[in-house]
Amino acid sequence: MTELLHLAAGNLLSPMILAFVLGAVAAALRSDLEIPEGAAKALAIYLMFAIGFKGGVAMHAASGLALAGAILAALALSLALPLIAFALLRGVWQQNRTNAAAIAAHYGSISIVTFVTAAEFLRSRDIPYEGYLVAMTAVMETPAILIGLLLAGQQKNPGMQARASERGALFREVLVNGSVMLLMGGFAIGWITGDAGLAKIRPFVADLFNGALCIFLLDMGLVAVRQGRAARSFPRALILFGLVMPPIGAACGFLAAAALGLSTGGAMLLAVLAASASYIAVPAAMRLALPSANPSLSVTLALAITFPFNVAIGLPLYLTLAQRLFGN
Amino acid sequence: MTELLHLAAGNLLSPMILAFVLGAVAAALRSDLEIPEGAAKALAIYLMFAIGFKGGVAMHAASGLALAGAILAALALSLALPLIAFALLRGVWQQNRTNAAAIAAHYGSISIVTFVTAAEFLRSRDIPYEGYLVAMTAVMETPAILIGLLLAGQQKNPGMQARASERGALFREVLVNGSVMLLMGGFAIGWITGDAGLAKIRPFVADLFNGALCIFLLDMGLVAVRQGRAARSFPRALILFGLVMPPIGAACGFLAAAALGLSTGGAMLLAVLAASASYIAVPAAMRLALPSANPSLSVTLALAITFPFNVAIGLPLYLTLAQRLFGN
Amino acid sequence: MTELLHLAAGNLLSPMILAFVLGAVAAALRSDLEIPEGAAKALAIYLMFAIGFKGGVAMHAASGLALAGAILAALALSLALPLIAFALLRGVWQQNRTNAAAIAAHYGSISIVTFVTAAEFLRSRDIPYEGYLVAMTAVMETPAILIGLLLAGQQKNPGMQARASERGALFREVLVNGSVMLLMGGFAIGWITGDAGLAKIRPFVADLFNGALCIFLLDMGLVAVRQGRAARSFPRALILFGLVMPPIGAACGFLAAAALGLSTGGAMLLAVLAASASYIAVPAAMRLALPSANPSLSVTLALAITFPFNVAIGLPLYLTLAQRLFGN
Amino acid sequence: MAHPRKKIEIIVEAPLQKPVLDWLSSQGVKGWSLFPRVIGGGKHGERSGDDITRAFDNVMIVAVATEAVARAVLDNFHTRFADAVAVVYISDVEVSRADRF
Amino acid sequence: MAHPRKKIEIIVEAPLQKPVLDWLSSQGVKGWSLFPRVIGGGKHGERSGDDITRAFDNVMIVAVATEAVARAVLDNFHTRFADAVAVVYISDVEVSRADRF
Amino acid sequence: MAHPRKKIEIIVEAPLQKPVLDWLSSQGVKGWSLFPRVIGGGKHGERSGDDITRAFDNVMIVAVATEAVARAVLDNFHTRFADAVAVVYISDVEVSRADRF
Ligand SMILES: Nc1ncnc2c1ncn2[C@@H]1O[C@H](COP(=O)(O)O)[C@@H](O)[C@H]1O
Ligand SMILES: Nc1ncnc2c1ncn2[C@@H]1O[C@H](COP(=O)(O)O)[C@@H](O)[C@H]1O
Ligand SMILES: Nc1ncnc2c1ncn2[C@@H]1O[C@H](COP(=O)(O)O)[C@@H](O)[C@H]1O
Ligand code: NA
Ligand code: NA
Ligand code: NA
Repeated sequence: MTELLHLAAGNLLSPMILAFVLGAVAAALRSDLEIPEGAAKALAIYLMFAIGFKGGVAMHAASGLALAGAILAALALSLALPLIAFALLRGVWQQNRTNAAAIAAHYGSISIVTFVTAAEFLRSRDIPYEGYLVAMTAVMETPAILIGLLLAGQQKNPGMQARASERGALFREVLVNGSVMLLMGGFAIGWITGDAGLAKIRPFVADLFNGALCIFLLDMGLVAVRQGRAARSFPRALILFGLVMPPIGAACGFLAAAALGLSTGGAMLLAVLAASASYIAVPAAMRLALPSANPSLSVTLALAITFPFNVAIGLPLYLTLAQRLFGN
Repeated sequence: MTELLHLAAGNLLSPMILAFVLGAVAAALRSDLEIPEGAAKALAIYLMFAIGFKGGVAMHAASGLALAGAILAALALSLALPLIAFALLRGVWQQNRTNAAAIAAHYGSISIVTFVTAAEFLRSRDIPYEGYLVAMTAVMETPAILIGLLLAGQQKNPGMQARASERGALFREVLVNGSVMLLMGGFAIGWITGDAGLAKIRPFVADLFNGALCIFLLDMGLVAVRQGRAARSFPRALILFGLVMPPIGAACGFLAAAALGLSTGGAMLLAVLAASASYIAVPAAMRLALPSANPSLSVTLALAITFPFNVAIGLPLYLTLAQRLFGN
Repeated sequence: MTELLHLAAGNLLSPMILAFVLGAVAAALRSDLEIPEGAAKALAIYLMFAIGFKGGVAMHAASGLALAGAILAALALSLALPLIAFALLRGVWQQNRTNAAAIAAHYGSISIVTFVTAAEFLRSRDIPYEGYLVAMTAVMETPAILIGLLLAGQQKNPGMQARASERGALFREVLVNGSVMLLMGGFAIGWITGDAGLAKIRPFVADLFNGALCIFLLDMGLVAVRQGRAARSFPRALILFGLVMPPIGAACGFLAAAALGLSTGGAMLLAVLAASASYIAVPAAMRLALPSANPSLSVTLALAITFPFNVAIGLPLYLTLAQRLFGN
Repeated sequence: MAHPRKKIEIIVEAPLQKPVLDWLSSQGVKGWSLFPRVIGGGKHGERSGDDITRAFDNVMIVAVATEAVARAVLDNFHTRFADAVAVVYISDVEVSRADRF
Repeated sequence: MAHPRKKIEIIVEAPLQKPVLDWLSSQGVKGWSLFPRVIGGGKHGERSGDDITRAFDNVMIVAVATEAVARAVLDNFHTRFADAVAVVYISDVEVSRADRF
Repeated sequence: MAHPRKKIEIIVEAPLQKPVLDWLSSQGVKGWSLFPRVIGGGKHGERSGDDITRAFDNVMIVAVATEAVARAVLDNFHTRFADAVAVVYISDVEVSRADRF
């Protein structure tokens, strides 16, 4: 317990997490502070390419077999998590079918920012993790979008006539969405070029990483609080879902980690992936695919509740658990 | 004197100042060279966060008492400087009340770019300065806006009906404006995390600083010359104000530095703050609060006259004076 | 031959070239991956300033005479290359006068991205080159635009009435275009400040260079493939021109290099300049100056055919040739 | 020399950009222009286009077309895109090249 | 099915964005769209929107409203914002959902 | 209080921005607003404004002017800019400050 508190304090006092707090405070004070849109997107591209690349370099030693197992496990999680979320939202939180399906899709997917923050949290404690976690991240980005659609069932809305063909297009699009390409592409480049490649671009992909993450998390703090404020009619009861679902997801992540025989660091990261919810790619995809769902519910949950919970409390919590379950 | 010339030459021949010259030359030749708007804003955010953070780290050793004194002195300067500027503009330069008040507000506030350029100028000469100078920068950003409004007095313009409530809003806004949040937030993060925090993000906040400053100053060169050219009906006599006010401000800064017992580096930086004029936050605030003032007068003065004067001549001049007055 | 294959493999397996491939693959799969416009422009500005600066620092030792000779040679190449391209396009590829002139202008100018990729290719193999190659790059950017206009001859289009005065303006504009200012300005700053200047901004201009180039080449991969796809009615026969012209240009570059007495690295870079074609500055200038030319022909050639050819095959090829011709 | 046409203006949430453009072309619209970043206010509150997801962004589409096409678009848009965050209106314009619209 | 309304268009210096939007809503405007970066030329010279301060930027606001609201805006704008750098005009449009405007 | 004027709207390839603005002013246009980044579709395919060169970008120009000026612009634009990628149309607006347009 003291160990957990110690970890939590150390986490909260890193410049990265404090930058998130700064963004949140600025937004709470209604400051006009704003990261230019293009700059935030450029930072996200950088973070995804860099984390992918470094994961690929770490794969250099690992076997292709381990990668295949990891990818299967990632797919299994992407299938299981939205089902669990959907069941809870229907059964416990009494949400209608469409909103429950949309929220489930967000929680079946992952938050890359939470992942890179967690990876940095491990790195600063010198806890290693398997390189292919990055590939799992890419794999878990999008399948939940399709599960969400299936869970929503047939829309009776006449506006949805053309939906069938659009679903096909959506399927293609989610497979090649930008984040997936960057993570997998960076991963492949790192895997192919290995340490020689890393030597060429280390100052960029490694040395700058934390600082860039600071600015990105500052933006996340701004955006999370502004989203929370914009969602005026958000039902209070749902807040609890945003706090309960992450530990449930983390538990599923630990199960998969045990099945894969991951290291402590790897298990912690897989728990983080399963515990996190998407607020970048999935919301836009859901507007397209399930326009009758209320986007404000799912984005507020993922961004303003689950994301802060995970970075502030989740990281030390999941690491402590991983150390108990998977050894120090 | 030779010392001053030596300093001046060394300053003019740094890549940062030459980048400013390059921007100015490109604009003078009517080149289409342009830093994308989002990139310039992102650079400004970076510079403010980094300088704030490094100031905070430097505070680690200092006492909270020194900080409190510094903040009071900063407030006093913010009050005194616009009054002096206003008196000169009314008495000597015969400006109307509104324009005099608006210009005074710009000179009571500060230019962060001038400040970071000066900080870098000191750093490259291994002259230390007190970390809380950054907090003074943040404090001096905005009070002058309110002093300017008071100096302008009651507007009789019917368009100004709603002005009273807007003034309240303006007051809140200037206190939480983006620059203030970044400087103070970065300062707080640096103060809290100290050297351990710095170790995590040093390549970002320290190593890259000069290079980023180069590109930002290049943009400033472009913008300064373009602003100078746009201001066709600018009264020649006012140019003198833009050259006379900085040394007067610097003198006030030295007085405050003596009262605070600052080091040579700290005194020089406080002189720079007092000598500089705002061209980012204040112009927009003044358009809102004093729309009958001519923005072209104040911005041209602050950006096209005072800013180049300060970075080219002011830096070595104020340092030489600081060394005379506060010891080597 | 094995040497060439070895070089080619080493080139293809660098993170930079693989990032280009990643962009090309993402675009081929119709991914929505996109580098924000402002970020791509900011990266280009960074790359040009940094390469210019480093070239200038390398000049520190060299003589002004060598620079003068290099500039004359660059002008000669800018004159010769579009004439050769025009003759081939008219004689062999049967293009009409206007399109032939427009394409010739693109091939007479240069591609800075190809140049920086080649410079990095040399640097990673510890092959030195003359600093003034950067000045030649700047000089070769724009004269071909004017040669192209002369080659197009008198336009009979009534819409072209105002063209004469516009030509004068165009002439001024190409001389001070943004790329030229950045390359020459960076070069001058590097030359003036030398190693002392470099010490101040090395982490920015040197350490980050490869990583920034990765992201820029990723964008180039996206853009090249999208341009290739957009050009549906592109005549197949022209593809050959895009593959044949680069080696012809390279040969001219080697001739000039011999005349200048360049080192192996310098000769290779000059060949790269002569072999490359512009797709940034020239297309927009040609729309203005020769609106009846079809921009899709020239841009597709320069961007989707010649550029990938040069970075994938050209770099190792020209280096092998340079080593044969100019010694190891 | 001048020919009457109708201008269709559609402000719509960014995720629907592609389906709306596809549908416009299926309705006979031959050309369009699009403003990628439009901030807006209305029934759904402020939509500021600075979010980290495009889900809350707006775009504006402008398309000049014949009266028949424009009326069909105005009449059917809200049926086709029933749950969309969107506003549509049409107005009169004059063009010189009649065959282009 | 189609209902006549008026479209108000306002090009105004960026610092006044918030006061103008607040005033529009006080005049009965129920919704608006805003283009955040508009370059312009006129009496005040060129305003290129690339300055380091937003003081010399323009934004454009588009709002569809009833004729009464639009006329009131057109008639009173320059009184309310007497010193503003701004241009205002209105025009006819047709909408399908009358209750929204 | 309200005066009739015409609004000219021109969507044109970005490289021609300056010549078009110069020509408009030679035709009597006293002010204009310009949207620097407009994505478009039409005869020339999709023009997405994200290219590395500005050659395939569009801008949109809006200018309120007298009817005579607007008609002259509409009638002569495609003669003056014969090979330009461009679309032009005009429409009715009402302004309050007649002397400004
Ligand atoms: N009356 C209006 N005039 C212009 N644009 C509007 C109007 N009402 C709504 N909009 C735009 O349409 C979007 C969606 O409107 P709403 O569904 O009312 O929230 C808003 O974000 C605005 O961009
Ligand atoms: N006739 C016009 N048509 C369209 N926009 C205009 C017109 N005149 C001025 N503007 C816009 O309004 C802003 C202020 O105009 P002005 O006060 O004339 O400088 C300009 O920067 C333009 O963006
Ligand atoms: N009917 C239209 N309505 C609105 N904008 C159009 C229309 N047709 C073309 N455009 C715009 O004008 C540009 C050039 O058109 P085009 O020459 O048809 O390719 C396009 O990229 C669009 O931005
Ligand atoms: Na998840
Ligand atoms: Na000051
Ligand atoms: Na060439």
